Amino acid sequence: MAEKKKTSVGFAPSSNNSPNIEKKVHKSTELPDPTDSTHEDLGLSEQDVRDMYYQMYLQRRFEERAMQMYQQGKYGGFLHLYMGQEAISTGTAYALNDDDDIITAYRDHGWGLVRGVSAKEGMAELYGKVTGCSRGKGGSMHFANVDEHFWGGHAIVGAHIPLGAGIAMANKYKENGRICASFIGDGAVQQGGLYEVFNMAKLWQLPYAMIVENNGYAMGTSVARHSVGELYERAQGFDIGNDYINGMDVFTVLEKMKEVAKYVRENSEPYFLEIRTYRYRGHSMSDPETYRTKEELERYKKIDPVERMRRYVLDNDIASEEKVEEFDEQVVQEVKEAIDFAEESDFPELDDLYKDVYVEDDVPFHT
Amino acid sequence: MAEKKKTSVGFAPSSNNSPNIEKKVHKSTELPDPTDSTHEDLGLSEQDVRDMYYQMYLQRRFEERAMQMYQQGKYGGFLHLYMGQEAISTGTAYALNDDDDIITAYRDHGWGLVRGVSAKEGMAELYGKVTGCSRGKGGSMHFANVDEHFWGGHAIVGAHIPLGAGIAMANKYKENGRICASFIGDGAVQQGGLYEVFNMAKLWQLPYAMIVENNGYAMGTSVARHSVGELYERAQGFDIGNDYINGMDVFTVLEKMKEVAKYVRENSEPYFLEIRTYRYRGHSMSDPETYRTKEELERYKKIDPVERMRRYVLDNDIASEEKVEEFDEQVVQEVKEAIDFAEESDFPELDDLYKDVYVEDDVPFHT
Amino acid sequence: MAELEFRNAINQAIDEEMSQDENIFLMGEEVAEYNGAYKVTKGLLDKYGSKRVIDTPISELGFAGIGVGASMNGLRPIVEFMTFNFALLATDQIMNNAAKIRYMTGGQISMPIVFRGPNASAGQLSATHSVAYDAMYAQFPGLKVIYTSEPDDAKGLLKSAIRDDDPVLFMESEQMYGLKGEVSEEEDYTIPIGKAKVKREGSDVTVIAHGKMFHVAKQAARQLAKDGVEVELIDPRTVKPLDMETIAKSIKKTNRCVVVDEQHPFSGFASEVGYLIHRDVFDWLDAPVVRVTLPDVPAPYSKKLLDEWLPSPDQVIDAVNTVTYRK
Amino acid sequence: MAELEFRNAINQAIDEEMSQDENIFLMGEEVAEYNGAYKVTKGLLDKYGSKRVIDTPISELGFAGIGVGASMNGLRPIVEFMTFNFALLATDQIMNNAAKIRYMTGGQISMPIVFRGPNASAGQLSATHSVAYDAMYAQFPGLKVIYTSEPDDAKGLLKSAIRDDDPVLFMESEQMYGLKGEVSEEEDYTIPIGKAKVKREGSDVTVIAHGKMFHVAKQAARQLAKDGVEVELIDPRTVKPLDMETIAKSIKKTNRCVVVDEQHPFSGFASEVGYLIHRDVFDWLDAPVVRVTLPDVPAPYSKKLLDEWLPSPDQVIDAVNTVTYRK
Ligand SMILES: Cc1ncc(C[n+]2csc(CCOP(=O)(O)OP(=O)(O)O)c2C)c(N)n1
Ligand SMILES: Cc1ncc(C[n+]2csc(CCOP(=O)(O)OP(=O)(O)O)c2C)c(N)n1
Ligand SMILES: [Mg+2]
Ligand SMILES: [Mg+2]
Repeated sequence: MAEKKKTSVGFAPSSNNSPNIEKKVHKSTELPDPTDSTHEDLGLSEQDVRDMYYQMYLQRRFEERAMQMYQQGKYGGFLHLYMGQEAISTGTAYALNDDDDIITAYRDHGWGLVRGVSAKEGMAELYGKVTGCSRGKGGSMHFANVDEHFWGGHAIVGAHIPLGAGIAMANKYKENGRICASFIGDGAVQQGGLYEVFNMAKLWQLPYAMIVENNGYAMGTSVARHSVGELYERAQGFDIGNDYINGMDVFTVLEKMKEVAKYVRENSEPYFLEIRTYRYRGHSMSDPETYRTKEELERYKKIDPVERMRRYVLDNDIASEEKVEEFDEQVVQEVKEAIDFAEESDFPELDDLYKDVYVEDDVPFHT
Repeated sequence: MAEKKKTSVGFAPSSNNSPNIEKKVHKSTELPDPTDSTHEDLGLSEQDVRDMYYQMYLQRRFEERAMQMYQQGKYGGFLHLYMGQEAISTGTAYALNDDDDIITAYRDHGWGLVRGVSAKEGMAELYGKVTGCSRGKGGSMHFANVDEHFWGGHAIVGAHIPLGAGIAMANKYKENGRICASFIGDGAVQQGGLYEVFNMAKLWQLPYAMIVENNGYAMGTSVARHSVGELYERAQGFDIGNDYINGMDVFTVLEKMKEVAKYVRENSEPYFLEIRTYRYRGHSMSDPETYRTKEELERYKKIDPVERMRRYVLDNDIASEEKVEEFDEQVVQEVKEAIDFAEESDFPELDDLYKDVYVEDDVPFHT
Repeated sequence: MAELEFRNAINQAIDEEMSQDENIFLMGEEVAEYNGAYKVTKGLLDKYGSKRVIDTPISELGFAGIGVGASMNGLRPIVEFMTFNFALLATDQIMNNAAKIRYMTGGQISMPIVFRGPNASAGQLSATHSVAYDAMYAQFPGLKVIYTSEPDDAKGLLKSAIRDDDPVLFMESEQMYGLKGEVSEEEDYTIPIGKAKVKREGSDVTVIAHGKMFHVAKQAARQLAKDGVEVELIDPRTVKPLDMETIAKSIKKTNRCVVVDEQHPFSGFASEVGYLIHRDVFDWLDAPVVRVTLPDVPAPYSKKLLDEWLPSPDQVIDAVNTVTYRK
Repeated sequence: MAELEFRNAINQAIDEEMSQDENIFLMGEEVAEYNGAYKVTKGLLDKYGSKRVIDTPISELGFAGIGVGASMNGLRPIVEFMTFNFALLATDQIMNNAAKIRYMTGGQISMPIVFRGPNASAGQLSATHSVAYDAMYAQFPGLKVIYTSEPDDAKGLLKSAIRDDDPVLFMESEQMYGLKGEVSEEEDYTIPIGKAKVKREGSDVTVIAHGKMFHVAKQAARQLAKDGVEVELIDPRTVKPLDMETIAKSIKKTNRCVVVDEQHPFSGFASEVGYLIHRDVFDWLDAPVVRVTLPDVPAPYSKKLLDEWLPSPDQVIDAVNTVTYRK
């Protein structure tokens, strides 16, 4: 065949568009500054701060061990780790009322843990045991605890955005004073459903906070490669309040989420917030991670949210070094027990296959 | 049952939201001013202006008679009339190159006529005759003339937005210098696909002009009742150029569309334009039209684009009163002949049912 | 019994249910101020206000998902699609979210939601506006699917659908909205989901038809009766769960069966029913089941082609003649 | 013949076709710089550049539609869905636009586009990620559907699909990507769309299975052979158009048939094939066709339940025993 003519036409973002395909590694999004507020400014007691640290480290530890168990072949499926993003779940949980509603995507372990899924129930879910929070039916991507207003992880990118709006709508309908907050990844910002919901949420004045956890990448694609403009700006054409913050600092998240929750609740209005963060692990467990540099990863590990909180506790004499080590030990123990629990729990009965398809028990199954 | 508590919760735009449901009639969108440019400023010859007038009146007359024939039961299905919006199709056709690509929604008669569907082929299509532009397979909503780069009307609201982007992509791919322009209704702005395309069209720098014909209503719903913010603003979060113009004046459309086409072509960039206009008839043929006032309709009829062009021709001595009447008579005649043609044409053969499903003739039909 | 148009039967069902449960609300394009594109929801906005009768933008995926979310959180939405053809934009919300979330959360969530609107063709609307989707949704566990043919069935089954605690797709027909029929005046009239109805008794052949096709089959049955062939006409009414018991019983009597269905042949409703009959009552069959469906081509616009495209009473008669070996 | 992994067979097919036609391009999530979520498209970006191997955002409806539009205007897109489960967001573009636009414009437009990606379940991914969609698309005239089971079929049929002037859905399996098989080294090796293949000859019973289920059926056949039951194993390969000729011929020989299918029972692939066999070769059947499908419940996560959920060789053996009256 004839030599192909070299052409500069390309359909990647232009920086990537050279005829000889220099696969430039894109860096993740710039982090804005964290807040200067202290726990006192934020109305947190020392006990709150200690609890928050405990919670953050629990999420971290839970996943470190979950990852090991996965690697040992204890269970299968996808495992999307939240490590690096714990300030967001934790800051949010402490900013919202306990009966405010939360819904998220498949990167959901941290969200489960801050909303009452015990380490045991979480680990058992990963193992596919009947004692899991979703009775072994949902796995890693479908932690849920509806009793504590956590409506679950959802595995289709963006598909829970309308669900959250519906939950918010029901809250408004019942005038129960609750708001709903949904969390999506940066990749989900490219799903059209988001904009349909923007319009309806504003038109119907739904008490609905939509939050992007921008961790820099959608699988192997950096934000700059899948998205034009800044993510938070997407709400502007819909007259919806929007902003972006640093998500590596739990106080920043807490402070902003309090403000957002107040605005959303009092005005019955939607809001769109971009929280910039970073995921330490690959997208799922089989990710060569060639799309980012080691240096970038290291840079973010230096501002690790769990470590930062630990420092805060120590620097402000909220707990002594020994006390913190005691917490850590408790966490380690809690997660260890969770693994034991998961190991020892039973798988569901074969009969369970036919349960939970319908509410009624007597719907005949088609054969 | 107990008396229900009066509540002010509602899920309609707030002006509509009173507990006793005052169904306020919303007025359509404000019209910006038309251009002051003359035909000479726009580089149009007198012949061009006469042709444009002819074309606009042809669209008008075609639909007046199509409506009559529909009412006489000559054919069925939906009939969405374009009357009132003719400045947009006409101004666009004269602004774009003849081989630029156009794609639109189901309100497509005007678009077909400016892009080489003859009145005969158009009328025959309405009649479901084999001589129709789509061989009687598509009907009113599916006029098409691919030879002249008119990619058809499309009946699923918003579904052709990605198609147009794909057409533009192919143009860029082939470096053929063509652009694609797609036209959607204000209602289609609420389809999520638009935003997915915004992002990709900008990311991939597609030579793609997306244009909203904002005629004030999506069926019975005024823009204010189905949309927040201004329509053209929706592109802002995507860093896509955008603007809005008066669509009741053909020169305004032509001038702006020339500018848009030039920008899109030269920069290989998308653009989003809102053209404000008005539809004189109901959404389709069975529309009680209680959602708007007679006064509003009358107000727009006073600035009728066809009449305005006629005045321009006369006021600027581009044709005499008699000449214009002669044009009118020609148009009347052309449409009359189209009806005769449609009446006399054959229906497709029964065999035609099985044609055009696949390109190859020998694909076996499942039975 | 009262004679009612189909649209009024549906309207009554919605109205009666809304009046007795504050958590029921209705949303969709043009359902409120316009009184419904086909006037099915007439008067409901005036009666229930803009909190409970809500016009949506043209955002099928979005409002279907909002409906599912609202149903998760204690409401009982009735989501109208202007037609099920437009619900293709919302399949992810219906097939993934509505159908599966209960299961994936181990039963923590229930979704009492009804998706309703016209199904199948409605005259010369061309290919995108003319598809019957009932069996497509029936493929998905977690959903229930109803597609009725007469006002009485519609009223009784829609009320049951609204009360059902699981997602139900309730399908109608633009072309049947004006159809009149006797509707029970029984207070709080409901028909259980999942029960077929023998609408004409006969001993020579069983004909199964639902939705708009029921009327085609009925016309054929009338004609056949004149020729001395007595059709037992069964309207399954509920597509899923499917009442095979009633069907099997009839076939054990007639030993022959024709299924009439306004879907394309490949894996449509007729395919499933046809297969099940063979599997379940093979030994009673004197002839293979014949199906009358659309041809495997999209809906054409031209009236002449459209008439050819749609299953006709003549095709049903032909099929009956085939299974009864009368030709 | 060369031994190749399934993923390489697909990669070769795409590579060979791209190298001979400049108008072919590939788009999808992670297909370019990441080399494919499952490494199917490895090396193609380096070879063809960012004009012809394009990473998309997570916008299934949008990029599917862009693909259709590009195919209308002279290109030949290969659109990858990371899995067909995500294509639910794009059904309007596939079922309405790709399937019907040619028809509605009276043949003015052609759409040489391939939608491809993994279908059906792939381990413990829970309910939204585990559905087989082949028969769902086969319902729609205008589309062709292929779902292969072995690398050789995949290569030959994907090349044919890319050359086809109509929209083709080409389905794969995450779990089969690593499967090795002999692949023809014939230059420009293509397999015609719409031809089934008898992959094992036998006289006692016909078993029909495609995609991942082919391997389940094959395992069962091996086991049955030890018990003296000779299975004739047919892989339809193309779901639509369906090669009933090959199937009917086999059944005229064996008089018995089992269909294995990884869909839920209601109006799946097994339903259609099962019905057609009864209709077309009724008189040759010694027993009703038995189907082995998923149960009518969504995919569970727990391995124990998932193993129970999936059709197994034992179920196939049981079904064979039933149709051969061996139990
Ligand atoms: C609709 C859909 N398309 C594709 C996928 C496959 N997929 C799973 S996660 C993912 C990346 C999402 O990235 P992002 O939204 O940024 O979330 P993150 O993983 O970074 O938390 C993709 C493409 C999916 N689950 N759903
Ligand atoms: C996806 C989809 N939803 C609903 C419809 C029904 N429908 C046809 S036209 C229309 C209104 C569209 O309004 P707009 O976009 O403003 O266009 P206009 O009719 O004013 O030209 C609706 C709701 C459809 N065809 N497709
Ligand atoms: Mg991300
Ligand atoms: Mg409009």
